[in-house]
Amino acid sequence: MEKQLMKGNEAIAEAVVRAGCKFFAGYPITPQSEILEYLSWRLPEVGGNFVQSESELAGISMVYGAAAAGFRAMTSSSGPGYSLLQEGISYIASAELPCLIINVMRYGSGLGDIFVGQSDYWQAVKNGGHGDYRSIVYAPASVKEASDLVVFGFDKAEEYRNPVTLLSDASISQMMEPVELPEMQEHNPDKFEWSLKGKGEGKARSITSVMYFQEDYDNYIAAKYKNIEKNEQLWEEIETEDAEIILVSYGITSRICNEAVELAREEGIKVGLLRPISLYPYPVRAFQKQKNVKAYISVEMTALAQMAEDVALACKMKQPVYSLAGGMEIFEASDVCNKIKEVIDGKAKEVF
Amino acid sequence: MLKKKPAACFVDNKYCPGCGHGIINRLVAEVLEEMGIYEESIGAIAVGCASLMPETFAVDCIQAQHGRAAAVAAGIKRCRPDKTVFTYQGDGDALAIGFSETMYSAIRNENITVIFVNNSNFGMTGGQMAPTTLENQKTTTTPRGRNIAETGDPLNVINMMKDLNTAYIARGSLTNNANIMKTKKYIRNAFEAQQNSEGFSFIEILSPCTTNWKMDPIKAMEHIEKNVTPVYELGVFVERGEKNA
Amino acid sequence: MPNLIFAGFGGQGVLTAGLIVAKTGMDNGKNVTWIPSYGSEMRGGTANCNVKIDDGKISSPFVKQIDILVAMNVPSLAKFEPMVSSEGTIIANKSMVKDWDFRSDLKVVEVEATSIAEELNNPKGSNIVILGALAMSGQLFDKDVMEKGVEAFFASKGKNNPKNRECFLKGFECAIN
Amino acid sequence: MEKLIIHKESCKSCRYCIENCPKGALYIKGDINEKGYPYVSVDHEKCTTCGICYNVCPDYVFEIQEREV
Repeated sequence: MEKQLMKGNEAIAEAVVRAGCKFFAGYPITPQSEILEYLSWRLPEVGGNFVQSESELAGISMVYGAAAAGFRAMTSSSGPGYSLLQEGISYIASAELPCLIINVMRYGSGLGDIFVGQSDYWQAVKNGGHGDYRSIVYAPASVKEASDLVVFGFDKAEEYRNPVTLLSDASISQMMEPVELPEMQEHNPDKFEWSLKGKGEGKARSITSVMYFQEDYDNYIAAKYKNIEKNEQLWEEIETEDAEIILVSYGITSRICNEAVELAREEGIKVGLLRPISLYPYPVRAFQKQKNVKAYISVEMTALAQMAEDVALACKMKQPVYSLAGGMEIFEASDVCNKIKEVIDGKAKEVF
Repeated sequence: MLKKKPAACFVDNKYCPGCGHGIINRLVAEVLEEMGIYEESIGAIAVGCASLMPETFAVDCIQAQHGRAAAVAAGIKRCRPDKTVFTYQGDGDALAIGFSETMYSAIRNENITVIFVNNSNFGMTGGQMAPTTLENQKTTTTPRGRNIAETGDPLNVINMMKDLNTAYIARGSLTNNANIMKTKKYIRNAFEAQQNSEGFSFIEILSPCTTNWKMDPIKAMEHIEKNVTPVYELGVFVERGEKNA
Repeated sequence: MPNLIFAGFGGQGVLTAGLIVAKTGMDNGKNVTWIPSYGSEMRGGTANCNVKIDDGKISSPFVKQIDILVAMNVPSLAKFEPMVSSEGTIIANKSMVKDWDFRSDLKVVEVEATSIAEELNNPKGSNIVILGALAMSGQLFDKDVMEKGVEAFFASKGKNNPKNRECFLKGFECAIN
Repeated sequence: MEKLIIHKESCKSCRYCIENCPKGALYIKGDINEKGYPYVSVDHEKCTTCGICYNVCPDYVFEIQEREV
């Protein structure tokens, strides 16, 4: 594939089409609107369906229907709109249907700010919806990774019959970077026994919370997510082998941490970076294998250090966890280096 | 004239004695069977008493979230345009929490059929006020009777919908054999409109809720005749896109 | 490799100018990022984009220290000149920036971008004129690399207008150090 | 010839059939079915198998079959 310069949102949207997705329903909200705009003309080109729904509630409901029909289906939103999707995501998870949800995060709560932020971590990773479910969550750190994770996300959604969330943010989605797009693939909605297609001569299908017919549901659903937690942890490590301080960061901020690692190493400080790619399941195995680490620093664009809790859980609080947190303005590598030095000098206070 | 319950109604329904849902379930099944499409049909079923339908109804079904059945059905129909797709909803579902999804399906003229059961209260949750609850009607949330100065008027959704560009809109009732037969004809017309890709079809059916109305079934049917029908006029309002009323 | 900001008012094509530079970087084997000003920042008619070009990995796409500022109007200078690093470069549109007192530690290249584009009957081409001046500054791509970059960009959009080349060449020629 | 069959176990005793039967052929005696409802019975002498009971019944109690010869 030829390299193209593409905006994150457009690369995501094109990857959606190339993954064989034939259904999108969604509502405009900054900074994800280019996904909606792109698919409005692109999906009809490949015989797919695009609906600009009257609300996110309706959009995710249409996705629920399309997914039940066996089609690759998705929607995208941001912050407040993503909150409205939660009802539908809970239902889709409870009915064990595959679908892809894209959340292009913004900063802050309520109206918030439309620019850089990662403050939907809790909502996406800990589930904004009701009941016992998890959404598999992937956090891309580049335009190329975003488009790759779209295809990967659809595959995983089908493998586990579970919603998958791609957690992007304004900077990944608004920037242009070189990208090689995934190959075009076809999807056969009839290949699933469970997909709604009319009962034909067989038994009628009923798509609803599996709780109603799954024997020993509690253990069944717990085992399902344990299995995902065991098999689907994804992360990247940079210079962690001898690292005494490990930065933990995902998405756009992980890139800044990467630069900070280089700068700190030039000064002889043993720093590494652990970049979760899957936020659920959280890559706890990556923490368990660290031998020399004395402290973790969670670096993220949220005021409340949302991910730091997961860092503390992942290292079982054997090491202190520090935090560099705050949104609106993106960090510079020098900010991260300063934090590292504060930690070394004992001037920083741990959050866990 | 031989009569046998349709194959789609494969076990006894789970509704209260005298509940209209049983009749409507059967009418939908009969129409789908008579049209030869019941094996090719997909239902999006609402929350509320309607949610009891899939357990006894042998058609591919999906349980929609509360209020969202029309949106769920639209998602299915757009993916599988050759299947017959319908919703089955009560008044709380379709007109309160799901008003927007219901109206926008009509506005977009989605090629689906909405079967809307109006029993003027929230049945499943114990008989609270619904948008369709009559003036002065007592419910568990209007214990002194519905005060329209506070709640607004009972919602006649067909009045709001009939000027939109849709395929077929009718309202029937279940109060006697003749009305039931008419209602069945409306349901058939609605499914035929969908088969002909004419767009959105909507059948409202006035139905008794004997339990929450705390009425004997026969009295409940009399109540519909005497008090409900004057507020919610029966008939065909849109046919083949032509407005009748 | 440089960090650039292209700034001007809406309609001056600063986002496109930045995009052409980013694409030229990519086509020449560099890592690049491009990100526009966004949302509320966009209101009021000003526009800008941040471009980074690097042999190594690029971390943040946002430019906090500007190596090259392309300024199409006075508000852009007022806003971004303080962010230009010492010894950095400003490419200014002299048609709109008449008597600006530039910082003395900067290299300044000026060109009558708006009027040249108008003279060449390509009023929307002032952003291409300024790319000619950027090439002339010697701070980024050589003349032929930038010229090919401009052509390749419009060819990829399927709108090859020979007037763009004229604008580029004239910009290169008329830029004043 | 046709015959009315009553699936008495399905009956919930709503009496819509009795109310709507033009011949007064249907009645409830008081015997109860497994669900606990006094179920409907038919006087075959009066029944014309018109099918109205089938139409108005919410519970699929009635069936009109070919009478075995």
